[in-house]
Amino acid sequence: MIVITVVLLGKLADLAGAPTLTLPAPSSAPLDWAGVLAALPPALADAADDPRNRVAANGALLADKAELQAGAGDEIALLPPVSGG
Amino acid sequence: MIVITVVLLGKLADLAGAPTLTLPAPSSAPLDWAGVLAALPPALADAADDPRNRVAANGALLADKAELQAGAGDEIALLPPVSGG
Amino acid sequence: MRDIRLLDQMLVPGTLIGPFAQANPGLGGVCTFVGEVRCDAKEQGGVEALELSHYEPLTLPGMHALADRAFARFTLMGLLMVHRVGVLYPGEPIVCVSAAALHRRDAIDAVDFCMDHLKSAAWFWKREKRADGWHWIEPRADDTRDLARW
Amino acid sequence: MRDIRLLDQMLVPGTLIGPFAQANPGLGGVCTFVGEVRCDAKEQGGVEALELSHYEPLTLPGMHALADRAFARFTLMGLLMVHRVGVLYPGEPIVCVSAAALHRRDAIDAVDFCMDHLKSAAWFWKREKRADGWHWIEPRADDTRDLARW
Repeated sequence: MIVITVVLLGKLADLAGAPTLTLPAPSSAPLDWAGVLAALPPALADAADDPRNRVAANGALLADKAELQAGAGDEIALLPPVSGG
Repeated sequence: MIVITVVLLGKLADLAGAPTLTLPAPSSAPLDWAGVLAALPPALADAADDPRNRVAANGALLADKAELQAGAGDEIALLPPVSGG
Repeated sequence: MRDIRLLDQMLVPGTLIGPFAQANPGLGGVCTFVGEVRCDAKEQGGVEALELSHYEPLTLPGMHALADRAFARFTLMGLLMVHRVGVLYPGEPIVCVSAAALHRRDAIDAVDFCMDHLKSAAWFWKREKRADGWHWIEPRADDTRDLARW
Repeated sequence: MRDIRLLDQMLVPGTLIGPFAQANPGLGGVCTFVGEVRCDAKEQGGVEALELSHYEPLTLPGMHALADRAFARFTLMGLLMVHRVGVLYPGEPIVCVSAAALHRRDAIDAVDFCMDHLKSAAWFWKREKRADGWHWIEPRADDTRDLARW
Protein backbone atom coordinates (compact mmCIF):
# COMPACT_ATOMS: atom_id res chain seq x y z
CA MET A 1 0.00 0.00 0.00
CA ILE A 2 1.31 3.40 -0.84
CA VAL A 3 -1.33 5.40 1.02
CA ILE A 4 -2.17 6.46 4.55
CA THR A 5 -5.84 6.13 5.46
CA VAL A 6 -7.36 8.92 7.54
CA VAL A 7 -10.56 7.91 9.36
CA LEU A 8 -12.77 10.85 10.27
CA LEU A 9 -15.26 10.59 13.08
CA GLY A 10 -18.21 12.71 14.13
CA LYS A 11 -18.43 16.19 12.66
CA LEU A 12 -15.06 15.80 10.97
CA ALA A 13 -16.64 13.20 8.67
CA ASP A 14 -19.35 15.75 7.83
CA LEU A 15 -16.78 18.41 7.05
CA ALA A 16 -14.79 16.05 4.86
CA GLY A 17 -17.93 14.79 3.15
CA ALA A 18 -16.69 11.22 3.66
CA PRO A 19 -15.80 8.89 6.56
CA THR A 20 -12.28 8.29 5.24
CA LEU A 21 -9.67 10.05 3.16
CA THR A 22 -6.43 8.71 1.77
CA LEU A 23 -3.17 10.60 1.74
CA PRO A 24 -0.19 9.60 -0.38
CA ALA A 25 2.41 7.99 1.87
CA PRO A 26 5.62 10.02 1.97
CA SER A 27 8.52 8.24 0.28
CA SER A 28 11.13 9.50 2.73
CA ALA A 29 10.44 10.42 6.40
CA PRO A 30 7.12 9.29 8.01
CA LEU A 31 4.27 11.79 8.17
CA ASP A 32 3.94 13.69 11.45
CA TRP A 33 0.91 15.61 12.78
CA ALA A 34 1.93 18.85 11.04
CA GLY A 35 2.34 16.89 7.84
CA VAL A 36 -1.16 15.40 8.15
CA LEU A 37 -2.70 18.83 8.74
CA ALA A 38 -0.82 20.24 5.75
CA ALA A 39 -2.16 17.42 3.55
CA LEU A 40 -5.82 17.93 4.54
CA PRO A 41 -8.19 20.38 2.83
CA PRO A 42 -7.83 23.73 4.69
CA ALA A 43 -11.33 23.79 6.32
CA LEU A 44 -10.90 20.22 7.54
CA ALA A 45 -7.35 20.92 8.76
CA ASP A 46 -8.65 23.86 10.82
CA ALA A 47 -11.31 21.68 12.48
CA ALA A 48 -8.89 18.77 12.95
CA ASP A 49 -6.44 21.06 14.76
CA ASP A 50 -8.91 21.60 17.66
CA PRO A 51 -6.84 20.66 20.74
CA ARG A 52 -9.79 18.65 22.13
CA ASN A 53 -9.48 16.18 19.25
CA ARG A 54 -7.58 12.95 19.86
CA VAL A 55 -5.59 10.92 17.35
CA ALA A 56 -5.29 7.15 17.07
CA ALA A 57 -2.71 5.37 14.93
CA ASN A 58 -3.62 1.84 13.84
CA GLY A 59 -6.30 1.65 16.51
CA ALA A 60 -4.15 2.87 19.40
CA LEU A 61 -4.81 6.27 20.97
CA LEU A 62 -1.81 8.59 21.05
CA ALA A 63 -1.14 10.35 24.34
CA ASP A 64 0.23 13.28 22.35
CA LYS A 65 -0.25 14.12 18.67
CA ALA A 66 3.49 14.90 18.54
CA GLU A 67 4.10 11.14 18.70
CA LEU A 68 2.50 10.59 15.28
CA GLN A 69 4.77 8.90 12.72
CA ALA A 70 2.66 7.50 9.88
CA GLY A 71 3.84 5.54 6.89
CA ALA A 72 2.40 3.54 4.00
CA GLY A 73 -0.49 1.29 5.08
CA ASP A 74 -1.08 3.04 8.40
CA GLU A 75 -4.54 4.12 9.54
CA ILE A 76 -4.86 7.42 11.38
CA ALA A 77 -8.16 8.21 13.10
CA LEU A 78 -9.17 11.77 14.01
CA LEU A 79 -11.50 11.68 17.01
CA PRO A 80 -13.51 14.71 18.14
CA PRO A 81 -14.73 14.75 21.76
CA VAL A 82 -17.46 12.15 22.26
CA SER A 83 -21.03 13.30 22.60
CA GLY A 84 -22.93 13.78 25.81
CA GLY A 85 -26.14 11.94 26.14
CA MET B 1 -68.25 -9.53 69.19
CA ILE B 2 -67.14 -10.21 72.71
CA VAL B 3 -63.51 -11.04 71.94
CA ILE B 4 -60.26 -9.26 71.16
CA THR B 5 -58.25 -10.85 68.32
CA VAL B 6 -54.49 -11.03 68.79
CA VAL B 7 -52.56 -11.46 65.51
CA LEU B 8 -49.11 -12.97 65.99
CA LEU B 9 -46.39 -12.45 63.42
CA GLY B 10 -43.05 -14.12 62.81
CA LYS B 11 -41.66 -16.25 65.60
CA LEU B 12 -44.49 -15.23 67.93
CA ALA B 13 -46.87 -17.21 65.72
CA ASP B 14 -44.55 -20.22 66.09
CA LEU B 15 -44.50 -19.85 69.86
CA ALA B 16 -48.25 -19.56 70.03
CA GLY B 17 -48.70 -22.46 67.63
CA ALA B 18 -51.23 -20.36 65.68
CA PRO B 19 -51.32 -17.09 63.72
CA THR B 20 -54.11 -15.65 65.90
CA LEU B 21 -55.47 -15.98 69.41
CA THR B 22 -58.64 -14.59 70.89
CA LEU B 23 -58.92 -13.05 74.31
CA PRO B 24 -62.21 -12.45 76.08
CA ALA B 25 -63.01 -8.74 75.92
CA PRO B 26 -63.08 -7.17 79.37
CA SER B 27 -66.55 -6.12 80.42
CA SER B 28 -65.41 -3.01 82.28
CA ALA B 29 -62.22 -0.98 81.45
CA PRO B 30 -60.48 -1.62 78.07
CA LEU B 31 -57.49 -3.97 78.02
CA ASP B 32 -54.08 -2.27 78.25
CA TRP B 33 -50.67 -3.74 77.36
CA ALA B 34 -50.14 -5.23 80.83
CA GLY B 35 -53.59 -6.78 80.59
CA VAL B 36 -52.77 -8.37 77.23
CA LEU B 37 -49.50 -9.82 78.57
CA ALA B 38 -51.31 -11.18 81.60
CA ALA B 39 -53.86 -12.88 79.36
CA LEU B 40 -51.30 -14.60 77.12
CA PRO B 41 -49.72 -18.00 77.90
CA PRO B 42 -46.58 -17.27 79.99
CA ALA B 43 -43.94 -18.33 77.37
CA LEU B 44 -45.67 -16.24 74.72
CA ALA B 45 -46.05 -13.30 77.12
CA ASP B 46 -42.31 -13.40 77.83
CA ALA B 47 -41.49 -13.29 74.10
CA ALA B 48 -44.14 -10.65 73.39
CA ASP B 49 -42.65 -8.40 76.08
CA ASP B 50 -39.38 -7.99 74.08
CA PRO B 51 -39.01 -4.17 73.82
CA ARG B 52 -38.10 -4.51 70.11
CA ASN B 53 -41.60 -5.77 69.34
CA ARG B 54 -44.15 -3.26 68.05
CA VAL B 55 -47.88 -3.31 68.54
CA ALA B 56 -50.60 -2.33 66.08
CA ALA B 57 -54.23 -1.78 67.05
CA ASN B 58 -56.76 -2.23 64.24
CA GLY B 59 -54.01 -1.94 61.64
CA ALA B 60 -52.40 1.22 63.06
CA LEU B 61 -48.95 1.05 64.65
CA LEU B 62 -48.79 2.39 68.18
CA ALA B 63 -45.92 4.76 68.95
CA ASP B 64 -45.89 3.39 72.50
CA LYS B 65 -47.44 0.19 73.85
CA ALA B 66 -48.70 2.27 76.82
CA GLU B 67 -51.27 3.76 74.43
CA LEU B 68 -53.03 0.41 74.00
CA GLN B 69 -56.72 0.41 74.95
CA ALA B 70 -58.44 -2.62 73.41
CA GLY B 71 -62.09 -3.54 73.62
CA ALA B 72 -64.51 -6.02 72.08
CA GLY B 73 -63.98 -6.48 68.33
CA ASP B 74 -60.54 -4.88 68.26
CA GLU B 75 -57.57 -6.53 66.50
CA ILE B 76 -54.18 -6.27 68.18
CA ALA B 77 -51.09 -7.32 66.19
CA LEU B 78 -47.80 -8.24 67.86
CA LEU B 79 -44.96 -7.49 65.46
CA PRO B 80 -41.42 -8.74 66.08
CA PRO B 81 -38.58 -6.89 64.32
CA VAL B 82 -38.70 -7.56 60.57
CA SER B 83 -36.13 -9.88 59.06
CA GLY B 84 -32.96 -8.84 57.33
CA GLY B 85 -32.14 -10.40 54.03
CA MET C 1 -47.64 4.61 36.03
CA ARG C 2 -47.64 3.19 39.52
CA ASP C 3 -47.92 -0.53 40.21
CA ILE C 4 -47.42 -1.63 43.83
CA ARG C 5 -48.33 -5.21 44.63
CA LEU C 6 -47.91 -8.21 46.91
CA LEU C 7 -47.89 -11.43 44.94
CA ASP C 8 -48.58 -14.89 46.34
CA GLN C 9 -47.67 -16.67 43.10
CA MET C 10 -44.54 -16.97 40.96
CA LEU C 11 -43.04 -13.57 40.12
CA VAL C 12 -41.94 -13.53 36.47
CA PRO C 13 -39.98 -10.28 35.95
CA GLY C 14 -40.30 -10.41 32.14
CA THR C 15 -44.08 -10.24 32.37
CA LEU C 16 -43.85 -7.11 34.54
CA ILE C 17 -40.96 -5.14 33.05
CA GLY C 18 -42.00 -5.03 29.39
CA PRO C 19 -45.54 -3.79 30.06
CA PHE C 20 -44.19 -1.32 32.64
CA ALA C 21 -41.79 0.25 30.12
CA GLN C 22 -44.60 0.35 27.54
CA ALA C 23 -46.86 2.10 30.04
CA ASN C 24 -44.39 5.00 30.38
CA PRO C 25 -44.00 6.39 26.85
CA GLY C 26 -41.38 9.09 26.46
CA LEU C 27 -39.12 7.73 29.20
CA GLY C 28 -35.35 8.21 28.98
CA GLY C 29 -34.36 5.23 31.08
CA VAL C 30 -35.68 2.34 33.12
CA CYS C 31 -33.76 0.79 35.99
CA THR C 32 -34.89 -2.55 37.35
CA PHE C 33 -33.72 -4.63 40.25
CA VAL C 34 -34.78 -8.24 40.67
CA GLY C 35 -33.84 -10.05 43.87
CA GLU C 36 -33.84 -13.84 43.99
CA VAL C 37 -33.85 -16.35 46.81
CA ARG C 38 -30.23 -17.40 47.28
CA CYS C 39 -29.16 -20.91 48.03
CA ASP C 40 -26.39 -20.27 50.57
CA ALA C 41 -23.16 -22.22 50.54
CA LYS C 42 -23.45 -25.83 51.64
CA GLU C 43 -21.22 -25.24 54.68
CA GLN C 44 -23.84 -22.88 56.07
CA GLY C 45 -26.57 -25.43 55.45
CA GLY C 46 -28.24 -24.84 52.06
CA VAL C 47 -31.54 -22.98 52.02
CA GLU C 48 -34.27 -25.30 50.78
CA ALA C 49 -37.15 -22.83 50.99
CA LEU C 50 -38.01 -19.37 52.24
CA GLU C 51 -41.35 -18.34 53.67
CA LEU C 52 -42.44 -14.71 53.88
CA SER C 53 -45.33 -13.72 56.05
CA HIS C 54 -46.85 -10.27 56.11
CA TYR C 55 -49.53 -8.39 58.02
CA GLU C 56 -52.00 -7.19 55.44
CA PRO C 57 -53.00 -3.89 57.14
CA LEU C 58 -49.36 -2.77 57.40
CA THR C 59 -47.33 -4.37 54.61
CA LEU C 60 -49.02 -3.02 51.49
CA PRO C 61 -49.65 0.48 52.96
CA GLY C 62 -45.94 0.49 53.89
CA MET C 63 -45.02 -0.18 50.25
CA HIS C 64 -47.37 2.57 49.08
CA ALA C 65 -45.89 5.04 51.58
CA LEU C 66 -42.40 4.16 50.29
CA ALA C 67 -43.57 4.73 46.71
CA ASP C 68 -44.91 8.15 47.78
CA ARG C 69 -41.49 9.03 49.20
CA ALA C 70 -39.74 7.89 46.02
CA PHE C 71 -42.08 9.98 43.83
CA ALA C 72 -41.51 12.99 46.12
CA ARG C 73 -37.73 12.60 46.12
CA PHE C 74 -36.99 11.70 42.50
CA THR C 75 -38.39 12.90 39.19
CA LEU C 76 -40.11 9.71 38.11
CA MET C 77 -42.53 8.79 35.37
CA GLY C 78 -43.38 5.42 36.82
CA LEU C 79 -42.60 3.05 39.65
CA LEU C 80 -43.21 -0.69 39.87
CA MET C 81 -42.75 -2.47 43.19
CA VAL C 82 -43.82 -6.09 43.40
CA HIS C 83 -42.94 -8.32 46.36
CA ARG C 84 -43.59 -12.01 46.82
CA VAL C 85 -45.18 -13.48 49.92
CA GLY C 86 -45.66 -17.16 50.79
CA VAL C 87 -43.22 -20.01 50.24
CA LEU C 88 -40.40 -19.53 47.72
CA TYR C 89 -37.60 -21.79 46.53
CA PRO C 90 -33.97 -20.92 45.70
CA GLY C 91 -33.64 -19.15 42.36
CA GLU C 92 -37.17 -17.73 42.47
CA PRO C 93 -37.56 -13.96 42.21
CA ILE C 94 -38.68 -12.44 45.50
CA VAL C 95 -38.81 -8.74 44.62
CA CYS C 96 -38.89 -6.61 41.49
CA VAL C 97 -38.53 -2.82 41.62
CA SER C 98 -38.47 -0.82 38.42
CA ALA C 99 -38.34 2.95 37.96
CA ALA C 100 -38.90 4.85 34.73
CA ALA C 101 -37.69 8.43 34.39
CA LEU C 102 -36.66 11.01 31.86
CA HIS C 103 -33.13 10.89 33.30
CA ARG C 104 -30.93 7.96 34.20
CA ARG C 105 -29.88 9.22 37.63
CA ASP C 106 -33.48 9.44 38.88
CA ALA C 107 -34.28 5.92 37.66
CA ILE C 108 -31.19 4.31 39.22
CA ASP C 109 -31.36 6.26 42.48
CA ALA C 110 -35.08 5.55 42.92
CA VAL C 111 -34.50 1.79 42.61
CA ASP C 112 -31.55 1.96 45.01
CA PHE C 113 -33.62 4.03 47.47
CA CYS C 114 -36.63 1.71 47.31
CA MET C 115 -34.52 -1.42 47.77
CA ASP C 116 -32.70 0.11 50.77
CA HIS C 117 -35.98 1.13 52.40
CA LEU C 118 -38.28 -1.71 51.41
CA LYS C 119 -37.32 -3.89 54.35
CA SER C 120 -37.96 -1.17 56.91
CA ALA C 121 -40.99 0.34 55.14
CA ALA C 122 -42.85 -2.90 54.49
CA TRP C 123 -43.28 -5.48 57.20
CA PHE C 124 -42.13 -8.94 56.17
CA TRP C 125 -41.13 -11.81 58.42
CA LYS C 126 -38.95 -14.43 56.81
CA ARG C 127 -37.97 -17.91 57.79
CA GLU C 128 -35.65 -20.27 55.96
CA LYS C 129 -35.90 -24.01 55.71
CA ARG C 130 -32.55 -25.73 56.04
CA ALA C 131 -31.71 -29.40 56.46
CA ASP C 132 -32.41 -29.09 60.19
CA GLY C 133 -35.75 -27.32 59.82
CA TRP C 134 -37.16 -23.80 59.73
CA HIS C 135 -35.23 -20.80 61.13
CA TRP C 136 -36.49 -17.24 61.55
CA ILE C 137 -34.22 -14.62 59.99
CA GLU C 138 -33.19 -11.88 62.39
CA PRO C 139 -32.62 -8.20 61.47
CA ARG C 140 -29.11 -7.49 60.13
CA ALA C 141 -26.65 -4.66 60.85
CA ASP C 142 -26.23 -4.15 57.07
CA ASP C 143 -29.79 -2.90 56.73
CA THR C 144 -29.13 -0.02 59.12
CA ARG C 145 -25.95 0.83 57.23
CA ASP C 146 -27.84 0.95 53.92
CA LEU C 147 -30.45 3.30 55.39
CA ALA C 148 -27.75 5.65 56.67
CA ARG C 149 -26.78 6.32 53.03
CA TRP C 150 -29.88 8.45 52.37
CA MET D 1 -21.07 -14.59 32.38
CA ARG D 2 -19.79 -11.67 30.38
CA ASP D 3 -21.58 -10.36 27.30
CA ILE D 4 -20.24 -7.12 25.80
CA ARG D 5 -21.60 -6.15 22.41
CA LEU D 6 -22.24 -3.44 19.84
CA LEU D 7 -25.53 -4.00 18.07
CA ASP D 8 -26.51 -2.51 14.71
CA GLN D 9 -30.08 -3.81 14.89
CA MET D 10 -33.03 -3.31 17.22
CA LEU D 11 -32.11 -3.87 20.87
CA VAL D 12 -34.87 -5.85 22.60
CA PRO D 13 -34.05 -5.86 26.35
CA GLY D 14 -36.36 -8.80 27.10
CA THR D 15 -34.37 -11.06 24.79
CA LEU D 16 -31.15 -10.16 26.62
CA ILE D 17 -32.15 -9.95 30.29
CA GLY D 18 -33.90 -13.30 30.71
CA PRO D 19 -31.07 -15.39 29.22
CA PHE D 20 -28.52 -13.30 31.14
CA ALA D 21 -30.20 -14.04 34.49
CA GLN D 22 -30.47 -17.72 33.52
CA ALA D 23 -26.76 -17.79 32.69
CA ASN D 24 -25.86 -16.78 36.25
CA PRO D 25 -27.36 -19.46 38.49
CA GLY D 26 -27.11 -18.78 42.22
CA LEU D 27 -27.29 -15.01 41.86
CA GLY D 28 -28.85 -12.93 44.64
CA GLY D 29 -29.86 -9.97 42.51
CA VAL D 30 -29.81 -8.54 39.02
CA CYS D 31 -29.87 -4.84 38.30
CA THR D 32 -30.60 -3.67 34.78
CA PHE D 33 -30.64 -0.26 33.19
CA VAL D 34 -32.16 0.33 29.78
CA GLY D 35 -31.74 3.74 28.16
CA GLU D 36 -34.05 4.82 25.38
CA VAL D 37 -33.86 7.54 22.75
CA ARG D 38 -35.87 10.44 24.12
CA CYS D 39 -38.10 12.61 22.05
CA ASP D 40 -37.34 16.03 23.53
CA ALA D 41 -40.07 18.57 24.17
CA LYS D 42 -41.55 20.16 21.06
CA GLU D 43 -40.26 23.64 22.03
CA GLN D 44 -36.71 22.35 21.73
CA GLY D 45 -37.46 20.86 18.33
CA GLY D 46 -38.45 17.20 18.64
CA VAL D 47 -35.82 14.57 17.92
CA GLU D 48 -36.82 12.56 14.87
CA ALA D 49 -33.83 10.23 14.82
CA LEU D 50 -30.47 9.67 16.44
CA GLU D 51 -27.38 8.32 14.71
CA LEU D 52 -24.49 6.81 16.60
CA SER D 53 -21.18 6.29 14.91
CA HIS D 54 -18.29 4.43 16.45
CA TYR D 55 -14.68 3.62 15.62
CA GLU D 56 -14.42 -0.14 15.67
CA PRO D 57 -10.81 -0.43 16.97
CA LEU D 58 -11.58 1.78 19.99
CA THR D 59 -15.25 1.50 20.87
CA LEU D 60 -15.60 -2.20 21.68
CA PRO D 61 -12.19 -2.46 23.42
CA GLY D 62 -13.27 0.57 25.49
CA MET D 63 -16.40 -1.30 26.60
CA HIS D 64 -14.33 -4.37 27.46
CA ALA D 65 -11.88 -2.28 29.48
CA LEU D 66 -14.83 -0.77 31.38
CA ALA D 67 -16.19 -4.27 32.06
CA ASP D 68 -12.74 -5.24 33.41
CA ARG D 69 -12.86 -2.29 35.80
CA ALA D 70 -16.36 -3.20 36.95
CA PHE D 71 -15.35 -6.82 37.61
CA ALA D 72 -12.28 -5.59 39.52
CA ARG D 73 -14.25 -3.11 41.60
CA PHE D 74 -17.43 -5.03 42.42
CA THR D 75 -18.10 -8.65 43.33
CA LEU D 76 -20.00 -9.67 40.22
CA MET D 77 -21.18 -12.96 38.81
CA GLY D 78 -22.02 -11.54 35.40
CA LEU D 79 -22.10 -8.35 33.40
CA LEU D 80 -24.04 -7.59 30.22
CA MET D 81 -23.29 -4.40 28.30
CA VAL D 82 -24.97 -3.96 24.93
CA HIS D 83 -24.93 -0.67 23.03
CA ARG D 84 -26.68 0.23 19.81
CA VAL D 85 -24.94 1.87 16.87
CA GLY D 86 -26.50 3.17 13.67
CA VAL D 87 -29.75 5.08 13.26
CA LEU D 88 -32.31 4.90 16.07
CA TYR D 89 -35.76 6.42 16.50
CA PRO D 90 -37.38 7.88 19.66
CA GLY D 91 -38.50 5.20 22.08
CA GLU D 92 -35.93 2.66 20.86
CA PRO D 93 -33.53 1.22 23.46
CA ILE D 94 -30.01 2.50 22.95
CA VAL D 95 -28.15 0.79 25.80
CA CYS D 96 -28.73 -2.11 28.17
CA VAL D 97 -26.42 -2.78 31.12
CA SER D 98 -27.20 -5.61 33.50
CA ALA D 99 -25.17 -6.87 36.45
CA ALA D 100 -25.73 -10.09 38.39
CA ALA D 101 -24.25 -10.52 41.84
CA LEU D 102 -24.68 -12.39 45.08
CA HIS D 103 -25.47 -9.09 46.80
CA ARG D 104 -27.76 -6.28 45.81
CA ARG D 105 -25.30 -3.45 46.43
CA ASP D 106 -22.73 -4.86 43.98
CA ALA D 107 -25.34 -5.32 41.25
CA ILE D 108 -26.80 -1.81 41.58
CA ASP D 109 -23.45 -0.05 41.99
CA ALA D 110 -21.93 -1.89 39.02
CA VAL D 111 -24.75 -0.75 36.73
CA ASP D 112 -24.48 2.81 38.05
CA PHE D 113 -20.68 2.75 37.57
CA CYS D 114 -20.88 1.35 34.03
CA MET D 115 -23.53 3.85 32.96
CA ASP D 116 -21.52 6.78 34.38
CA HIS D 117 -18.35 5.62 32.62
CA LEU D 118 -19.73 4.21 29.39
CA LYS D 119 -19.70 7.53 27.58
CA SER D 120 -16.09 8.26 28.44
CA ALA D 121 -14.85 4.67 28.13
CA ALA D 122 -16.46 3.87 24.79
CA TRP D 123 -16.20 6.24 21.86
CA PHE D 124 -19.55 7.15 20.36
CA TRP D 125 -20.39 10.16 18.26
CA LYS D 126 -24.05 11.09 18.17
CA ARG D 127 -26.09 13.33 15.98
CA GLU D 128 -29.77 14.11 16.22
CA LYS D 129 -32.16 14.75 13.41
CA ARG D 130 -34.56 17.56 14.17
CA ALA D 131 -37.02 19.39 11.91
CA ASP D 132 -34.15 21.57 10.66
CA GLY D 133 -31.75 18.72 9.96
CA TRP D 134 -28.95 16.81 11.66
CA HIS D 135 -27.05 18.26 14.66
CA TRP D 136 -23.97 16.79 16.35
CA ILE D 137 -24.33 16.42 20.11
CA GLU D 138 -21.55 18.10 22.07
CA PRO D 139 -20.09 16.84 25.37
CA ARG D 140 -22.07 17.90 28.45
CA ALA D 141 -20.99 19.25 31.85
CA ASP D 142 -23.22 16.62 33.54
CA ASP D 143 -21.02 13.79 32.33
CA THR D 144 -18.00 15.17 34.18
CA ARG D 145 -20.11 15.59 37.32
CA ASP D 146 -21.24 11.95 37.15
CA LEU D 147 -17.65 10.73 36.82
CA ALA D 148 -16.60 12.74 39.87
CA ARG D 149 -18.91 10.53 41.99
CA TRP D 150 -16.55 7.54 41.77
